[in-house]
This record gives sequence, structure tokens and C-alpha cells, in this order.
Amino acid sequence: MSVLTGKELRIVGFLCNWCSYGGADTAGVARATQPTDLRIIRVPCSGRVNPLFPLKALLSGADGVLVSGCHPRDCHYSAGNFYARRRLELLKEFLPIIGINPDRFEYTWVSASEGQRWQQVVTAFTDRIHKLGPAPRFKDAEPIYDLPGALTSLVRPLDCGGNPALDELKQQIRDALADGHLHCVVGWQQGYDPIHATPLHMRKPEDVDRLIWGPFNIHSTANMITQLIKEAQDAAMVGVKRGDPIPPAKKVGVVVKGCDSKGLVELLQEKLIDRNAVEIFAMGCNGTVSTDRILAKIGNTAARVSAVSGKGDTLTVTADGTEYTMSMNDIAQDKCRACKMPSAKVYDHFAGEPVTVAEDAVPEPAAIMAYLDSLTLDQRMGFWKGQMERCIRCHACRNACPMCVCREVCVADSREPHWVTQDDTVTNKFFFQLIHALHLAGRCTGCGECNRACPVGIPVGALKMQTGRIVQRLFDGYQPGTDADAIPPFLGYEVEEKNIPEHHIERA
Amino acid sequence: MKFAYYPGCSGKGTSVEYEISTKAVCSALGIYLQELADWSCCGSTPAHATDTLLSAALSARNLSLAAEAMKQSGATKLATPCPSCLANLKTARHHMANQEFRRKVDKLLDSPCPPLGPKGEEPLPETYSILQLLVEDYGLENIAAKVTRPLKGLKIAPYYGCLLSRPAPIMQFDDPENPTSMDRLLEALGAEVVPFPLKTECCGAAMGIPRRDITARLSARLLDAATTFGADMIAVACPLCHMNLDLRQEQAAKASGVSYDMPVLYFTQLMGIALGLPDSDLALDKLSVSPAAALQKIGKEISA
Amino acid sequence: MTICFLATEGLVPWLAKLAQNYRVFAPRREGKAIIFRPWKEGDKAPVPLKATVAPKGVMFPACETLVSYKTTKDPQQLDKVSLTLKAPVKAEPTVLFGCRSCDARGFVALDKAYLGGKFKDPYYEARRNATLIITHTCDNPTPTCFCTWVNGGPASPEGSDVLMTAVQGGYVLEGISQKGNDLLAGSGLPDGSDKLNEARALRTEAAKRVTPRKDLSKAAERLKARFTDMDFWIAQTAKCLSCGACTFMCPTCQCFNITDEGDPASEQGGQRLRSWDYCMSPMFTREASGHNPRMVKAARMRNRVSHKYWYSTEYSPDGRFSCTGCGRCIAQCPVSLDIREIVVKAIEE
Amino acid sequence: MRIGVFICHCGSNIAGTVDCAQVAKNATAFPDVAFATDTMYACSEPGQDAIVAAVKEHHLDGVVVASCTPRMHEPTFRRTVERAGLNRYMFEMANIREHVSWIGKDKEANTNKATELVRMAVEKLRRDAPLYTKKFDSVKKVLVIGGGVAGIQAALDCADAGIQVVMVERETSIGGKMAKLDKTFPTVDCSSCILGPKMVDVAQHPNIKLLAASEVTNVSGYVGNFTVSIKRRATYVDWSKCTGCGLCTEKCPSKKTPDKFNEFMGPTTAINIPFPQAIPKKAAINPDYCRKIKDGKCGVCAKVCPTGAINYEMQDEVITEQVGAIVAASGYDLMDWTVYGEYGAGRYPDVITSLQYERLLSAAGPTGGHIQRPSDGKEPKSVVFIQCVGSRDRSIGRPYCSGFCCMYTAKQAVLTKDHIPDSQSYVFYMDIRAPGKMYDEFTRRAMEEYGTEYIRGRVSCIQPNGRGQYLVRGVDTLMGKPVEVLADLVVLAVGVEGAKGAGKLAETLHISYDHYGFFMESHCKLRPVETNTAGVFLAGACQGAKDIPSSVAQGSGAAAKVIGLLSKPQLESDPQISVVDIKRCVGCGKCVDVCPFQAITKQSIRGEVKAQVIEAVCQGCGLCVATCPQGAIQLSHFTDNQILAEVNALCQC
Amino acid sequence: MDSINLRARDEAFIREVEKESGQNISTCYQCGNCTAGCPCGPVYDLQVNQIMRAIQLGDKKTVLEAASPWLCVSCSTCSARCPNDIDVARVMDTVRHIGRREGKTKYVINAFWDSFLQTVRFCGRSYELGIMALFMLRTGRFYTDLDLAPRMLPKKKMPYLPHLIRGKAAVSRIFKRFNDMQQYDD
Repeated sequence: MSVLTGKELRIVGFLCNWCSYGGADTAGVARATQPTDLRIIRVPCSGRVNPLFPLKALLSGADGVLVSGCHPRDCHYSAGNFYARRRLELLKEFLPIIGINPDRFEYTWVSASEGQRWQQVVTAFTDRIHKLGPAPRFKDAEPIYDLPGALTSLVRPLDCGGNPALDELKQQIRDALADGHLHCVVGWQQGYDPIHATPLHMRKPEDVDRLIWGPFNIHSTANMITQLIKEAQDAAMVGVKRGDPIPPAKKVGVVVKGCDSKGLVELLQEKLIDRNAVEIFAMGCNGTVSTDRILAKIGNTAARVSAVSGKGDTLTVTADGTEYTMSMNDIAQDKCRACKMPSAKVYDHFAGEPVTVAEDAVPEPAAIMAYLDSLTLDQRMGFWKGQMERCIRCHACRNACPMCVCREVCVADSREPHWVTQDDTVTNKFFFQLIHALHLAGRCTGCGECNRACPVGIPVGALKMQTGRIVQRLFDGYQPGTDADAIPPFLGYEVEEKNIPEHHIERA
Repeated sequence: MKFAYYPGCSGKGTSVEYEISTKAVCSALGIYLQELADWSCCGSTPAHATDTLLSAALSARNLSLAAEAMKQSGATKLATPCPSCLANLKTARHHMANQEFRRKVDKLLDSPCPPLGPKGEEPLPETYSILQLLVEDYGLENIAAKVTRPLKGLKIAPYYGCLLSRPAPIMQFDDPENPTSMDRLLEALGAEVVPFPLKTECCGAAMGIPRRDITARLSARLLDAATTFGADMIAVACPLCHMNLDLRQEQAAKASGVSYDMPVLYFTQLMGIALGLPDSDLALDKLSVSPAAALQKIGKEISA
Repeated sequence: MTICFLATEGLVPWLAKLAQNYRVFAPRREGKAIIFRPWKEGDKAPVPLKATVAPKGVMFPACETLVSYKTTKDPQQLDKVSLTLKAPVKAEPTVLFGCRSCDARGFVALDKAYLGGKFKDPYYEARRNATLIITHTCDNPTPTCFCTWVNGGPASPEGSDVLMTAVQGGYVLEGISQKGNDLLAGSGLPDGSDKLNEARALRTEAAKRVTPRKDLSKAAERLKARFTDMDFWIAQTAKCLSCGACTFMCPTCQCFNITDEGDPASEQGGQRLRSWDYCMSPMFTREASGHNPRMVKAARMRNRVSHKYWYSTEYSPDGRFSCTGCGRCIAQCPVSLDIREIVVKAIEE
Repeated sequence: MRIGVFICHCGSNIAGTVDCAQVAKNATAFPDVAFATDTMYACSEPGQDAIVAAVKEHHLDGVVVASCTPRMHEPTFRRTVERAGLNRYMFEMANIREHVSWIGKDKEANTNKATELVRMAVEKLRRDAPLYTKKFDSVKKVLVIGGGVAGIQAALDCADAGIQVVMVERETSIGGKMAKLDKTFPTVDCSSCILGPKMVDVAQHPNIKLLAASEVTNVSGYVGNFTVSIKRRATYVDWSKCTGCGLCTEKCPSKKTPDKFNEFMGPTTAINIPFPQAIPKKAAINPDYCRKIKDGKCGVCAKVCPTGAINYEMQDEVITEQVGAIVAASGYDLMDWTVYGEYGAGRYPDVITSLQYERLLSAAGPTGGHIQRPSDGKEPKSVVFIQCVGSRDRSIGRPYCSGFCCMYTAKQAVLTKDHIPDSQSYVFYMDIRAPGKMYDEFTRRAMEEYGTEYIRGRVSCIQPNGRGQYLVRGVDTLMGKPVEVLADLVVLAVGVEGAKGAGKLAETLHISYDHYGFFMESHCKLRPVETNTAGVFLAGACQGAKDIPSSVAQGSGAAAKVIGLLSKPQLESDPQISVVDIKRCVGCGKCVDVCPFQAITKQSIRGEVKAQVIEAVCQGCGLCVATCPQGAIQLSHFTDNQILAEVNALCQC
Repeated sequence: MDSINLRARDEAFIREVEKESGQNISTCYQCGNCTAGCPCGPVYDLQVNQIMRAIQLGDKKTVLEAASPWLCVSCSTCSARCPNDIDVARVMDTVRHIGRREGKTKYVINAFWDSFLQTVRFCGRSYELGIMALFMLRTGRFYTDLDLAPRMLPKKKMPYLPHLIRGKAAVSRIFKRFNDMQQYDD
């Protein structure tokens, strides 16, 4: 359906049945004249409004979206609007990163008796949208294909010289494996060449010989954990007959860097894993590298690396018979540049001394965020369009994410609900990334695995970083994955939200 | 501790004892007051009664000077002893948060005022009263520690006047109905503070010249109450209050038909006494009603 | 065989000329990736490197509409509904420029699936017939390349219409197929026979740089024997994330899913879409009942590896692998899982 | 699917600014619409009959009516489609009156908008599924929270109707605020004389179980089947043994215990019975002041108690009760008036609240009914009453009128004159609000017969004059002049707010409350004693300031609702609730965490954790749906796909 | 006595007061608290609440002819205690501003204010003796505060000479621009 050309713009409203829909009725009964643009979708509660609904509308042609619910404390369902407030504020502050003017989205509170207020809200909001004009369409945006290559400064010195406590770590794991209470232990081993590590599943003490620790241990071990626990449970059930008592499953061991441990903590926080189901082997991390940056330093993406050695901050790579030396400053992964938690805080075994970072060290904002912030809204939309065009929907970003636990029931593949279709339009592909980002709001630990896993190098992590920035601001510097006892911000609320402003839709 | 300092016109004239004692006390406490070079009048009540914009512009000139001076000297805050100046400077800054208003103010000035800027790093400074800075920034404990001649046995009625904490949204200091900062300060000096219920009642302000009947009536009320509650003296923080209660005490007496002998001292003078500063720093001789008798209670002798 | 020489500076004008009559796909850099995109006049010269994603999408798009359908109501008689169907089987003349030999050989593998049997896929066939493949022989094999293990090579002509080899000052173009020879004959480019030896020498040099060959001739037989060895498969698959990076970038992976999207009664109508699917996904074999014969990833990995090195050898007449050794599945795997290692282990252990 | 669309003219209400025939015509093009027409009054009998006929004639299996708001006629039309043989949930409404025709006059825009709203309704209906209610049993017992006059009335009415009642009272005696009052307006009859018998009835009624010194700590379950946890505070006296003889209170040496019942106007003993008519008439120890409990030295009460009821080791105890309905009657408290610096912020001993004054007037009060001012015990001759202290004052965030202060002030002025004939009372007021039966007449008596001086204007400040009196500085706006009065005693008519802890109780009960701690009723006019949580009802001042007659009336009203609810043999659940697709659920429990009603639990299915909705508890808010990342939980009738269909009907580009 | 003409409500005046004072006059419900606390109430011809009421009625004449605004000492007690959070003192200030623009400056206080500002304009700071001199000239009240002179002068609390500051021209320009702007606005 198209809007009345030249007269109306497309404005979608989501109104809770009990207050705001009633308020709109009251306005009607009072014959309170309003602009005709708004189309109202009735929902039971503003808490029913998944932020993806407004986002979907904005991405598929709405020029403005308005959500209205009961005033805080007046929720028909007592707390729905408290949850809504956090989620909708998140959405509003999220929009600019994808190039949508946040003024196009608003949420407010109107009670069933406030007909006049409803009239003011509709009039002012419609007026605002008309002042902004028709919304730029994602599909029409001028694509930007390039990516910024800037490197941010290191928040601490990095070291690629390996860890002297590796033997201690190995012994801890060997002992634990020998004890027989572990299903397996996940760590890293060398992959097909010296600059590529690959996850290692240690089941027998001799497997531990292959364990490595150093700048190539880039993979998150946290993302394997839920599957392995399931595997251990299944293994325990082998041979158990119906009615038999369920035997206890073996624990799953996991070797963690600081960032991996954040993933585990967040999983513990969300009660997605049981602390007793895992045994955590930790060691201080001195930073990991980006293989792309190493190859770029060598100047040949096809370089054959035969040996590497690290000393202090300098890595020496032997490729095609030539030695190349490079500094960690030039090759470290982005996340390590800003990492303030190189050592796990929750663990069962710790090998060596923890690596620490000065409490007051302030990391430089990620290069991609600084870049996106420097763009205009239209350019940002074009950026995402250009990047997402090359997405092949392999879902490596999702599967590499330690927090993505839906896996085979991901809404990306479902028709009930049918958020995304199989059509590979860039909008559709992008919408999946937005779902992923919003599902990770307040949960993303910033491990960067989504970025790293993307075979075509789309910086999808930036979308999650945006949610991270918002969560930090709204919830007093909240960092997911640092406190196993904290309630994730979008599963809780405060009656008075300190940092969420009351949004005033100005009088027309 | 280093503050930029705006003395206000009366400090150079009718309230010279306030000025002298303020500087002396701060100096004794190790607070450096950097007087703004070439400051001008804030316009006081006559300006704000005439026009908000004119009033703001007269203040803004001084705020600009302060901004520049503070940038140079590293002074952290802008201080003034006079509540009337304080109210004008604060109100001007408050209004200038409105961009439209600020543009109009800038049009009246030779060069535009620096912006308010984000919180915490405001180029256009907020103004604070000397009283507030002494109580909140310097701290009562630190003051008490420096007292050498406690005002023990001296009953003092603390009189704040109307402007120091009002209007509350702009002044952002103490309780507008029952301020206690001066009470606590005087207690820190060792004095006995009488429960003076008229702490913030108006003295008649600048009506003294045009309508002395008003000030006389209002001042008399205050002097009556101080007498009833057994005060030996009144402590004040405002040049106008002081003028009405001290200089015009006889006028008030005439109006109420009661004669008073109520010394009225600036709180800084009392601080000076307690800190043991020399008489030259107290300027007690500038007072109309001599505190000599009252001060004998604490064994301080002055030439009447 | 027509052999021409194309000077380096002549490349872009030649592409521009081709672009007048063909849709031209060529690799270009986007971020860190190299992607095949429509090339048009004014664009820069294509990147002479192996693309991040194989160009199979040119014949077999990631998503295509098989049928679009729409119902229309008779306004006089609402019960009377008519249905219109549209199946757009047409293909524009296309040049696929600058793929590698491993990519071109991939189409030969795809041909088996889409054109080899009793039923030919009309969509694929139309595009295949309308497309001319100009292969840039490989001069820079990567550590993950293993084309020589699977009977290919950096300059294998299989599947290509024209082979293009970079030499001093330009390129030697060799017609391979009739289509290729015709194109070169009509190109007006100068003869390049004199440079052929230089080209051949460079190719031989490149072939030496491919990771030393391992013998995979026993692969089918050994994989068959391994079929029930679940411990082997579980061990080999432990680190797999079950994502689709390997299959979607593969030049030979041919699986798809069919879904109906849209609403026939709406203005936009409905579409039956065919889109890439990946056998590493647990959804891939999930049946309508909810039952899933390949519930665990080990079973899925076994299927993928077996398909490439065993099943394909049985259903393809020439017994070829359904793998061209491009190595993308290794290089782009988020956990650096190495399919070579699995096959070799299956043979050796 | 075959859908019928009916566009209502609503006379000219809609048709005046919407081309209804055109909308109907446009609707014929929409998917699955097999029939579309316009109709004069869809809700009228012929209108409804036409819908039934069309369903039959055109074999429709879903109906869209575009007319007024669904908040008005959705139930009506659901019955209509049910009459036509369809499931009542195979129905959608498009609101083209309140949201279209009444808010704009542009007929082209309105017609277009109406068409789009119908389109959205059609798209939603296409994804509707038949839903069926379920029946379940209820517990024939009611919990009454609060033993003030409203709670007492509700409890007695329910008990008389044969329903079991559990009454929970926070204090050691029921009676609430009314028990503290000396007399009541406008009849000036004795408060305890009229309340006392009712309190006794509560104690003696066979259907009422009274739990004093107790608080509700948790409520779970749903209408008909609530499980309530009640904390019984330790009173250190075994009430089954205590006879209320009062010996202990006479002998208790700790005589400076603050007396809450007497509004702290005098001290009491650490062990005490709050007032002579207390129900239950049992002693309780205030552990903060009991020497035995604090220091371990004393034990006098235990020694003198003839029945050995004293138990210093007593602990709090939590009991649970199963009830089918809950009446909240937690009452009110005075707001914290010390925000008024100009009235001394509590620093002046002779500036007191009206409730404190009530205790001074009461013969059972700390002064034995003699008016003695707190500072020096003297009889005040000049008493100033200040109205609206904490009422109608936006500057301190109290914009509302507390309703009954005008009346009790008049009463107190009258009583002052009765007690001290040579006294003079002054009342500073802004407006006199006396709309009840015989109310205005009563205030007139205070002025005309008792000589109370009413001064129209607010008081700016109260200043002690240093000679034992207070200078009250006000204004007589009728004369346009400031007024100053010297008072011996100042009584503030302090505004009321929800009882302390009302917010927490509301959260426990899952009901809404406002900024002032008052509970929210379902509808201000039409459902004044119901809340939005089924089975929870309101009585008395917990819902808003109320005087005694209104509180009693509302207590009876709440009781009538409870009786109506629990007299049904079985209750029906609303099927518009959340449903879990266990194939999609990964058991993460996020829905469990956010559900405001604890309506979702975790269950284990073949060793895997899955969410499970308790159908009768789910209220259908859909918060869980917006929370579930997999979309595994869906709200029937408001599924993701239904809302998406509505969005897609509007936004397709 | 005139009756109030409710139809003569001067809406423009109400808006002018509301805009310049930033206060919503209609929220005043006439409790009289401003009057009750006003130190000058006893000398007012029209009480503060009556001024507020007159503004509500749009009765510009009554407001501008009242002497009260010119007797107000700006102590802000009314603002501090207003139950509707109206900054009444600012409304009084605004009434004075409007009055001054409309030439209602016949009161003694105006002479004082003008004298004060005149010294500021020319010296950059106020000059107390100058103010007294100008005030006496303006009003002819040569006896003003003569009784205080014996107390002030010996204590040297009133300097005989003004403090002339370097920036006095800059201050003077503020006044000039202000006057120019006022004329331009009119």
C-alpha cells in the first residue's frame, strides 16, 4: 500500500491496548483533530513491542515509528513498560549507527484519559516527520565498499613471546584429564601453518602435548562450551535405560584467555551453563594477532610461512625463505588493542601470574566506531549497504558467537516467526545482522569473533559495539561478562531509570 | 586553593569592612583570591528591575573576564562575597543557557561571551558565595582547626538575608527556608547560635534610600527578634543587610519606638576574631554599632 | 587454437568492448575480500587474484526466483480467482572474467549435478550456455591450495573457454573451447603465439609452488570404509562451528533450498525461491516430522567430505572428485579446519 | 480462508468523513476477502443479523468489522460471530471512528486511511487461529489485606456470604486510622463507639481468620488459586495464652517507648496493648525498647503474666494460605510534611498534624482527652488550623486534593471549642470542599455556631516569637491583606498518600500504583474496585483519599465483586495467552525471568529444559514474546507473524 | 468603582508577561501565599496575588498602574513558597520591565535605579555619593539620609571619588547598545 502522495508520510504506531490505544480513543471521542498519517497497530502492552518491529518498519519504508504505552508504574501488566523503556531506548540510540535518524523513532507514555496529550503527541510527531521528510531508503543508499584500515593505540604493551607458565598449564590439564572427571578440554594447537592456530580438543593426557599458548590463539573457546556440555550429557546417557537414574555428566574443561572467560561468565549469568559443568583453566593473555595484518606486512596474501618466533613485542615470521619482523603494535587484533581484561576472573586453575591492565587505562574507541561516527547518516546507511552486499549468509558470524545459543532454532531460518525471508536482498541480509545485534544488546562481551569469522570481512561487530556503547551509558558502565551475579540489563528494570531521559515530543 | 574574586562595588565603599575581613580571613586560611582585573558593576537590583537583558549583559562582561582570568591563572572557581552580585551573576549565566537569549546578550557586548560548554569544563564560570566556598570547599573542620580564640559564650543570631539561597533553582545552596551553613560555621568558631526564626526574612534591601519607611519596619522586626531570642549580636553575609541593620539601626528604632544596641557583624569579621587576626584585618571600627561590649564576653578588647 | 596477446594497458579497453555485448563479471576488492561483481566501463582493472568467494553464483545464484505467481480476483465475483505464473528462464550473454582454473573446473563439477542426468536444470543451463569463461591462470598459489591433489593445476584448461596468462607486458590469451576461440578470433587482438612459451614456463613455475601433492586415489575406498567409524568423524569435527562458510565459498557445492516467499494475493505476488543451502547446518536434513538423520555435526561433516571425495566419484562418469582444490574452505574457515587433513587421515590411519 | 468485511457507517459518525462504500469496494481486492459490504450500524440488531447471514451465505470463516474502537464493541462482535458458528477469535476490528472519522475531515485521506486499517485487520485475521477457553476450579476463600474500616467491611460482607476470610493486619490491632479518631464528622459521634462493634464482629465471626501483626510477603498463582505467604511478626507474647489483662503493661519499666498508635504524642511501655478496644486485645512487645530483649536484663512482664504468655525467644513465622481472591485495603498514611521548611519542618513542638491532634482530643489518648500542647502541656487558647499542607501543592509534587481534610478540620475546630470554651480557632483554607451529605451544613455550623474564624488564604510561614507563641503569617485574599495571628498551637491538615510500603505491596500483588502510593483501579469510573490483575480488588483509601462513608461503601463493593467471582462454580481462562513451541525453545529461561506474573516455569522434557506457560496465570501481556530470541514463545492472537503482517501491510518498499 | 470587564481581556499582555517571565500565569490558583509572605505587603496598594489575578484577567491597566511592583524588594520569598512553582518575583520583575517600556516610571524608586545605573554607565562601577547626588537632583529630596552622613563619612565608607575603571567605555557601550536596541524594537 502506498501513502497518499504528497500529502502523507508513512508513520506507524504501536500502542498498548490499555492506555495509549484508549488515549487515542479518548482523543477521537473528543473530536481532537489530528494529522491522518499515523496507522496504529494495537498490541496488548508496550512490553510486547519487540524493538525489531519498529526497526523492521523503518527498514521497509516507514518514515516514522511511534510507540506509546502506559505511564511508568501504570502498566496494566505492572512492569511491561519498564522493560519496554529499556528496549526502546536502546533502539532509539542504536538507529544512528545504521544511518537512520533517531528522531524518526519515538516512544512515549499516554494514558487512556489523556486524549489531549495524545492529540499533541500525534500532531507533534507527525509534524516532526514531515519536517524530516521522506526517509532515505536503505536500498537506494549510495554504497560504500571500503573499510577503514586505521589502527588504534594499544591500551597496554602486548607480547608475543609465549607464556612461561605453559608447562604449568599443561600439567594442570594433564592431571585433570588423568583424574577422569573431564569430558574433554578445549584449547588450541597449531593449524596448517605456523600463523594459523586451530582449536584443540584434549581428551587424553597425551593430547595436551599439542597445546599452544600465544598470539595465534585467536579463537574463542567459550563458543564451543554449550555444545560440549550437551555432548558430555549425551555421553553420560549412553546405555541408560528409561526409568534409570540419570548419571551425572562429566565436566567440560576449557582453556581461556580473558576475553573467552567473559563469554563463559555471561553464559553463567544467563544461566545457560551451570558453573559445575565446566572446569576453567586460565592463563594471562598477552594479546593476539590478526593473520590478515601479518600477511599484509609480508605483502603477499599467498605467503608460505615456515616458522614464527616471538620475543617481547616483536614477531619474526619466516615466509618463502625470507624473515620478516613486525611489531605487535602493527599486527594485534583490534579487540586486544582495547582489552582491559587479559586474565580470567572466574576460573578453577590459573597457570602463572595474571596479566593486568592499569585500572584507569582508557582504551581508544574502536577504529570502526570512530569511522562510523565521522560519517553522515546517509553515508552510514550507504556503508552498511555496501558491506552487506557481499554477505553470503553463511552465518559464520552467528555460529562463532559465544552468546548465540539458539543455533538451529535461530529466527534467521524460521518461518514461524518469519522475520527474514530467504530472499537475498541486501535489506533482508542486513536485517538479520540487526536481529543479531539487538539480541546481543547487553550480552555481547566484545570478543570480536563475528568480525573475525566473516569470510568476506564485513565489520558486523560494529553493530554490537554500538549496543555496547549504549548499554554502558544507560547502565552506568555495565560490561557484559564481568559479573556472574549481575542481571543482564534487558532482563531487568528500575522504576526510576537514572540515565534514560524522558522523551518529550515537543509541541507542534 | 585559588579562586577568582569579584568584590562587588559596595566592597570598595559601604561594606569595606566585609571586603577587608574577607581577604584577611582567606589569606589566613591559605586561600588565594585573585581579584578580577578591571571588573565592572553587575548592575545589582536596579539593572534586573530595569531589564533582564541589560542585567545579564552587565554580569556577562564580568563572567567573560573571569573566564579569561581563570584560564590564565588556573583558579578553580569564581567567588564573590556579595549575595546581590552573586544572584545577578548566577542568574545571568542561568539565562544564557538559552541560545536565543545568549545571542541577544552577545549583541550588547563588545565581544561574545565564551560558551557554557559541557558540564565540568565550563568556560563561562559559575559563581559561588564566599560563604559557600568556605563551608563546602574549605570545610568546617579545617576552619575549626585554625580557631585560636573560640567565640565561646557569644550568642549570635545568624541572619542570611533573602538572596543567599533564593531562588533555590538558581542559587543551588543550602535550604531556602532554613539555611544552616552560617550556623554551622559560627558553631565551628565556638559561638552559640540562637534559634533565629527570621534567618531569611527580608530586611528591606535597597529600599533604604527611596522608601526608608519600608526598611525601617522590616529591619526593626529582625532586631526585635534578635533581642527576644537573646542574641548578643547578629552575623550577616550581605552588605545591604548590614547597612539596614547597622547603619540604619537608629531609623529602625525610630520606627518601632524601641531602642536597640545590637552589634551587626559580617561573619568574616567574626571568623577573623576567632582566627586571631589583628584588628587591622577586622575593620571593626567601620561598624556603626560598636561590638565592644559584646566582645568583652570572649575577652576581646577593642577601642570603641 | 587462437592465441592472442593483450597488452597490460589494453586490458581495460578490451573489457569495455566486451561489456558492450556481455554482462561482464570480474573480481574486485571490497574491504579485505575479493568479490566478483558486474564490471562496467569506467571501472578499474580487475584484481588479478583468487576471489574470496568462488564465482559459482554467476551460473548458480545465491538466490533466484524459480517461479513467481499471483492470484487475481474478479471484482464482480470474488470467488473467481485466477492464477498467473511466471518462470523467468532466460540468460543474458555473460563473460566471467578472471576466475582461476580451480573455479572454472568447479563448473564442470556443477554440470554433473545440473546438466548431467535425465533432467536438466533449465535455469542453470541457460546461464551456462550464455556464459563465456576467461580464466586467469594462477601464478600465486596459497598455502591452502591443493589443486594438483585433485587432478587439476594452476593452469588447468578444464571448464574454461579462454586461458589468460600474465607475461611480461601483458597477457597471453589462449582459446580453449570453440566459444573461446571465436571470441579471440573476433577480438582484433594481435597474435600472441610468440609469448606462449614464456606463459608455459610461468605456469610450470606456479605449479611447483602448490603444496606438495598427496595421493588421494584411495580416498573413495577409504572413506567408504570409514563410514561407520563415528569416533573418527567426531574427532575430526570437534572444532567445526556448523556454519556455511566452507560450502558457500566452494566452487562445487551445489545444494539448495526451495522456499515460497511473499503472498500470491498481494500486489507483489509470491515467489518460489531457490537459495543456497549448506549441508553443515543441522537444518539441512531436518525432516518435516522433526526427525533429523544428521543431527550431529560429525554426520554432517562425513557427508560433506564423502560427497566430495567418494560419492561424486561414483555418480560422475569420469569418476572425478567434487573438489577442485581451491582451498577456500580451509583458508576462510573460522576455526581453520583443514579438509585435506581429514581426507589424508582417512586414507592413512 | 474466506473473509467477510463489514464497513460500518455508524450513522454519519463514520460515513460523514469516510466514503464507507469505497472502503468496502477497496476491501474486495484484499487477499482472502470473499465478501465486503458497508452497513449502517454494524452493532445494531439488524447489523449483527446481517453479519450472521453473510457468514452463512458466503461460508465465511473470519470476519472484519471496521467501525468504532475494539475497546467498545469487540466483545459484542465476538458474540455475533460466535452466533454465526465461528470461533469468537476469528474476528478482527478496524477502528475507523475514533482513529479516523472523528479526528479529521479530509475525506480522501480518511477513506485511504480506513482502507489501510481494514487491510491491516484482514492481514491479521488471515493469521488468526480459533482459540478456546479453559475452565478451572477456584478456592472459596478471600484474603483481606488491612484491618481498617474498609477491610473490616469487606471481610464482614464476604464472611456473611459464606466465604472464608483471612484478614492480615500489619499492626497488633485492627481498626486502622478510624480507631485513632475521637469523633467522626458530620454527626460528631464517637468513632470507637461505631467502629468497636464491627471490630468485635471480626474477632467473633466463624468465617474470619484474623492475623494481626502480620504482613503479606509473597503472592503467587492466579485468580481463583492464589498462594499467599504471610509473615507473622514475633510479638514475644503467646496470644493463645494472653488474656489482655494488661498487668504486664502496668509493670513494664520501659516507659519511654514511642507510641505509634498515639502518633507519638506520648510514650507507652515496651509491652503494650495499643488501646483499650484493641482487637485482638493482646499485648505485644516492641523489641527495640524491651530491656530483656535488648540487654537481657528485666523479665518483669514474664514474672507478672498470670498465664505465662511471654516468650522472649519468639521468632517471625511465615505461613501460607490458599485463597481465590484478594482485597487490598491497606489504607493511607500522612505524607512527610517536614518538607515544609516555612512551617518549621518539624522543629517546632507545637506545630502538629491533625491526626496527632485527634489523639489529643481522644479520651483514650495520651492526655486523657484534655487538649494540652506538647511543648509545655498548657491548654491552648488560640489554635490555628492550616489546610492543604501537602495537598494541592505542585511545588512539592502533591497536586491532588486529599479530600477529607476540610471536613475533619471543621470537626476539630468544633471539638476545640467544646473542650476549651474560651479558645479561638482559626482556619486558613483555600477552598472548602464539603460535597457530602450534611457536610457543607457542618462546616457552616463550625463558623456560625462555634465562631471558628475561617480565613481564605494560605499560610506563608510560622515563626516562634520567642515568648512561647507562634506568629502565623497568612493572608486574607478576600480582603487583599496579609494576616498575622499569634497561635498557641498550630494544627496542620497534612495531605494523605498511600500507606507506607504500599508500592512494595502493589508489586507483590502485581497491581499498578501511582507516584503517591495509591493503587490503580481498572477504570476510574466503571471498575473502581477492580484492578488489572484478575482476582485482586481494592477497598478504601489505598486507592485514593477517602473518608469513612466512601471507604465502607467501597469495602462492600469489593466484597460484592469477590462474592460474584467465587460464587461461580468454575472460572474461565482467557485464551489470548502465550504458548511455547517446545521444538524451538532452547530453555534459556529469559521468559521466566521477565514474566511479571510468574506465569512461566521451566519443565524438563526428555532431559531438556523447556519453558512452560501456566495458562491460568498468564495475563497475555506478551513481554515474554518480545524477549525470546528464538521466537519460541508466541502470544496467541498477537503473534510475531500477525504483527509483522500488519507492519508489512503498511511498509513494503 | 469600575466593574471588571471580562471581555476586555488583553491576551497580548498575558502572553507578553508569560513569555518574558517564563512563567505560566494560569497555574496560579490564588492561594495568596505570595502575599502572605511578602515583606512589603503592608505598603502595597495591590497585593501580589491581586497582581497575578489582574494578569490572569488581562487587565493591563490595573497591573501597570499599581505601585506595588515598584515597591517590591525582590526577596523571592513569594517564589520560594509558591505551591505552583511560579517564580512570582520574576513576574514582578517582568511587570517592571513592561512598565518601564511603557513609560510608567513615576516612582521614587525609578529615580534611585536610574541614578544608580547612570553612575555605572559613566564610571563602570556604582558610585555611592554620585547616586545620592543624582537621586536628590531627580527627586528634590535633598534631606535623604542626611542623618546617616555623620556616621558614614568619618568612617571613610563612602569614597568621595568614583572608581573609574579602564573598561568604563565598554560598560558604557553596553548601555548604548541596549538603548539602541530598545528603540529599534519599539
